[in-house]
Amino acid sequence: MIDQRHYLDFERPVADLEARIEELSDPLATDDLEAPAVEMKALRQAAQEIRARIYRRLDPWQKTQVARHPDRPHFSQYVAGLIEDFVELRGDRKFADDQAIIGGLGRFRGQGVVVMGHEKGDDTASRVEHNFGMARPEGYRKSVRLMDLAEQFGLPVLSFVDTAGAYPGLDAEERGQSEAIARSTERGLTLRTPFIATITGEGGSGGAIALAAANKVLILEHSIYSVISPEGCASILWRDSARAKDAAEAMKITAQDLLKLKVVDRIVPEPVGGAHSDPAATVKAVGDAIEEELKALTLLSSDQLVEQRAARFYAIGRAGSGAI
Amino acid sequence: MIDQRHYLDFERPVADLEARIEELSDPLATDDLEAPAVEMKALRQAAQEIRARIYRRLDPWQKTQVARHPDRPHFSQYVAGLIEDFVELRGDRKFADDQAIIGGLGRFRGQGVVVMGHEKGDDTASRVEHNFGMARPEGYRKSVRLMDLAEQFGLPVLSFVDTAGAYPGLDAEERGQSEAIARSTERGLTLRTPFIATITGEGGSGGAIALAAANKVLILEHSIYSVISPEGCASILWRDSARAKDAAEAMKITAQDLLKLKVVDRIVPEPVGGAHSDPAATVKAVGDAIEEELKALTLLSSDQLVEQRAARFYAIGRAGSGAI
Amino acid sequence: MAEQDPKRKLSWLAKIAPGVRKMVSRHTGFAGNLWLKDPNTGEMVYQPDLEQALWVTPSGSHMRIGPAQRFAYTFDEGLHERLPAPESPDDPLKFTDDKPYRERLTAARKATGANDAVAIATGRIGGTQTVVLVQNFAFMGGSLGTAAGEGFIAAAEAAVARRAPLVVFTAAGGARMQEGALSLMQMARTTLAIQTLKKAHLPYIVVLTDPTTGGVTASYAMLGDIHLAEPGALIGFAGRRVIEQTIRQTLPPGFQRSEFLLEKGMIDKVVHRKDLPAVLASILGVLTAGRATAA
Amino acid sequence: MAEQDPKRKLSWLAKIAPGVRKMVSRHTGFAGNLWLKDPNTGEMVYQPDLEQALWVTPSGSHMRIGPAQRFAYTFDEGLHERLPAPESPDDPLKFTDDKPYRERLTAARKATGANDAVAIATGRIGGTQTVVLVQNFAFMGGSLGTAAGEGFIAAAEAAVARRAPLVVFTAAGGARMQEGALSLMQMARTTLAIQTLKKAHLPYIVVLTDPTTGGVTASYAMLGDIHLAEPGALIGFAGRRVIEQTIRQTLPPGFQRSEFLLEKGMIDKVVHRKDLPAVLASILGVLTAGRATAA
Ligand SMILES: [Zn+2]
Ligand SMILES: [Zn+2]
Repeated sequence: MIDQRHYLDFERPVADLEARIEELSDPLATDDLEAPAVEMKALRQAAQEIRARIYRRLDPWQKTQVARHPDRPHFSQYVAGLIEDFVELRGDRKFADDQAIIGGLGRFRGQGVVVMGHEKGDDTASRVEHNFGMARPEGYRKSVRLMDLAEQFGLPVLSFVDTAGAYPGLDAEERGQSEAIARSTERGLTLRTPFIATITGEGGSGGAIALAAANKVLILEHSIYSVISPEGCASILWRDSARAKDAAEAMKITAQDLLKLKVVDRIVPEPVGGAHSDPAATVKAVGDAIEEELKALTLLSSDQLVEQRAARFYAIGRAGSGAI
Repeated sequence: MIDQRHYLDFERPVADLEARIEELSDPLATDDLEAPAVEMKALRQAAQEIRARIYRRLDPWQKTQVARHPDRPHFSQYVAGLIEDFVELRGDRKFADDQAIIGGLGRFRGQGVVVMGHEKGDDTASRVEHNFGMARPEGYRKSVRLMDLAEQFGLPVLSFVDTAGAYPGLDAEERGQSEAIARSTERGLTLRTPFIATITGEGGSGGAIALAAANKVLILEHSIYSVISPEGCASILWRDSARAKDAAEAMKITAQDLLKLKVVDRIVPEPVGGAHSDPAATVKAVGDAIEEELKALTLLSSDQLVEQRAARFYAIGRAGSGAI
Repeated sequence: MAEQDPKRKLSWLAKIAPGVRKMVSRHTGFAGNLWLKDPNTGEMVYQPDLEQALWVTPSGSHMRIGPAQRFAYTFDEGLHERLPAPESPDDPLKFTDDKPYRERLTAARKATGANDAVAIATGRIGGTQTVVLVQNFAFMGGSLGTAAGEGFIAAAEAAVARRAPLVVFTAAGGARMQEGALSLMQMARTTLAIQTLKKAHLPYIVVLTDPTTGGVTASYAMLGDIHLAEPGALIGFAGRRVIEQTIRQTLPPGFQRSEFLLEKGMIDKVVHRKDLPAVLASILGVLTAGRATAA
Repeated sequence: MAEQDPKRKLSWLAKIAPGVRKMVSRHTGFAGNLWLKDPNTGEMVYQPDLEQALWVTPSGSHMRIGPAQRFAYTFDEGLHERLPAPESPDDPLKFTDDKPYRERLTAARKATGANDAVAIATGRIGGTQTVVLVQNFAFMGGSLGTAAGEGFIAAAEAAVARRAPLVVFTAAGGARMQEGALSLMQMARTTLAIQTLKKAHLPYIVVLTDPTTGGVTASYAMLGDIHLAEPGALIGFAGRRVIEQTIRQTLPPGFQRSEFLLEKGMIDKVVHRKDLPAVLASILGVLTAGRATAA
């Protein structure tokens, strides 16, 4: 992973340093075996410090880039790391199986669960297969089916949100993209079992909330959640998508802003350098946070779960709710 | 209607007589105004008697032809004759609106109801529009939606069954014809409001039962209800679809046989000469029968309705249920 | 299929006429140009004629109308009582693009005389006591912010309190970007409000009008027990340009219009504006006469 | 995506081996030809090898198997107890085509040693006490008559009584024409039986095997909480010939096969016969561990 890593623009200082480290670690490039060892240690430490400094003060647009980083752990990695006995369940029972949203049954730390989430894919072939995580109506109808199943068998639902948005295609419109999103949101809100959503990358618009109408909404430190992409917002408000940075700032899309607005309930810290710099640690941290939240929700009755969820969403942005 | 009527093969004696009557009623063909009047009366009486005699002893294959008669009243005529304030409701909210099944809201003799049924169409254009009453998955998903609506608002469901069967097309298979039929049958069986189905023409296979999993199943005197068409059965069992007459007899598809088997609960008599000879009287007779049955069902609670429906179907063909 | 008794139609016209007449007389005081362009044909139409025709042009184009007209056209004899929308925080994000959001709000309020994009009223439709919510496209494109979300919730609460159906006339470009994720949250919040109607077995009817797109379509606009639409209304999730960029194809004519959605199974009936009160009356009459009780 | 722990898979193979071995030894007493044709490739396969391979040919063709093999392969260590199907009237219509139905029934009973097309057993799958129903294609094409319908109802009742899941292996050409409308009624009767499982929150899992068509597909085969299918199974409502006559086109390759239905969203997973017990075990383990209670 690290050796093939994609550097983001603002990671340039780290990239330069790490290039130098690589140069020095090439045994053909030097005959002095002592000096580099000392230098390397210092360089590595410097790189780590610079990275930490950069990541401590990412601006919203930089966070957007981190949230979209191709090496950021995807749904499949969360399943591999957190779910035992996973059995993928496919299809909407109406038209197709949409691999932009994957879901199934399994055990999360011993507890039977339904899991589902957007999958962006990891290489060209799988990105195409998963349509870059942009679901069609069939994806949202599958999520409704999975939530029905969860309710029927009393299983908690864990969702992982990572999408630029629902697929804006002709065919998706024809088959009722709006209706499918609306029904998926509705199903989440009416679910009589615990439901925890984690925004692991991009939480893009209706396509995201359709899997995030949950009792608890967690978010990774550098993830974003937004009503429209910064580029989309900029192109509407400034008629210039290049002003995405301004839009990202104005719209308050970062985990930190969203926690203040009570749109999310909990931030899961990322490793220094972002989730992509240590996927395994990220997956574990997400798992630990989910486990804690799930434990608390398991104490509630089905009625209480539905009430808690309603109260949670009603409180957002409400005058006197103390959120703003 | 009568003047453009289609005669069935076995109506030949009536056709001949009525042709003669028409000849005599042409003022240019005769100059004697007294004799024909007398003759006409006798001829008309004779025609009516022969028709009555023929219709009293229709064999199953003849009944099949009557059940399929193009002038037989269709769903739209039952709606026009029985439902006030009808508002058609369209669409499955997933893919399309299927006009092979029509449905909506209205008032039946003062009572708010959901009505739905197969529509075969009356002329070439409308037959194509309604796909000859052969529904695709969208039709059965619309019926599920209509039954959901009926339950949500406590409205009885009246269905009118008249189909050769579900549409056996490539696209229908692709979009889950089987699943759609199964769900529609299931929705009928679980409905918490009164549900009365009337087989008004052909009750063809799964495509029919999907709208007939009702508390009471009525059938018109010369209608049929069958697991497969006589032609289909003959081509499988005898490898000769021309033996449809034998298949029609062997399969016990007539209203009279089905009442004995308890597959249907009540036969609605047709006018002499069949429903197509007097559509208005037929529609009224069906309405009267439905009204009576509905009155009785309205006394049952929702639980009782579900239980009565289950008991009804469980009893069919069961050893010791007294049906056979 | 005979869906409307012609006598009924006549009596309905007679009924709503007073309301319409009131609207007409109120508007003819208007000082501006009395001739308007038909958006379909470019033909000039005399405004008093247009008002008499409920703002439907001779070519059948259903022009956008605001809450005042909608209430007048919808309720029996136009009679209704306005219900207040609750207070909600203005500009929660302190949002600014070229102009501060707060200034845009102030301008929209001045132009429309309303606090935000939704208006609520109650009255009778075909005799059935009903709560009606109207989205006003003239107020910042009808967009769904916290105020509109709170309005929707209030309308649902009013309906439940009165054991009355809720009819919503949608019209919106989508979410209100200036409220960021708070705008997105209205998709969930309005959906919750709808559940209170369902639980009480009260009808929730959506009438989609031009245009209804984005997050509004992907939430309460598609969750009705019954969906009606005015002819030719633009209804969809994604915008035309975004779709064309995605699929690199131009879109077929009629795409995302009411008639298209009818064919695609998303809408029950496309209804001419003049027939809406009668159709609503029939639907509400039947749905409220059933024996359903709260679960 | 790692779906199966390889260690688990191994332990499963070890587990079912005894059952398989029993089957093999029972069948090798068979006096006929020990070489069979692979229906895919035409290649000759040695029957004892085929039995060892659970009747899956080297080319991957999943050959039709009867209840005895299915029970042996599915239950932990092949251990199970057969449950009786209730009595039902033979030949209710006194049906005759070239041969009386009663004679056909007698012949099928002689050939299969069973009373009709369904067999029921109970045992453990991955430790979960489960009721399993198997349709036997060898008995009059697995067709759904009153006896099979009563068998399905009995299996559902047995599952409810034991608070156990029901797993159904479907295989049928469709309805049993010789029972006319009584056969059609089984679509509703089996659907009713499924409702008793739903009400008790007991899993109902369908495993579609070759072939599953007609009224069986259009009822209980498509009402599972989860649908699995063996590879390459023919699954559909209408028959190939009927469809081709209707649309006047030849059907695309793979049409109505398991993999096609997976793509079309009707099936959750296509599972090789050897993996079925492990997949069922995972599913049943999770579904029976939830906190659901009877409604
Ligand atoms: Zn991935
Ligand atoms: Zn007709």
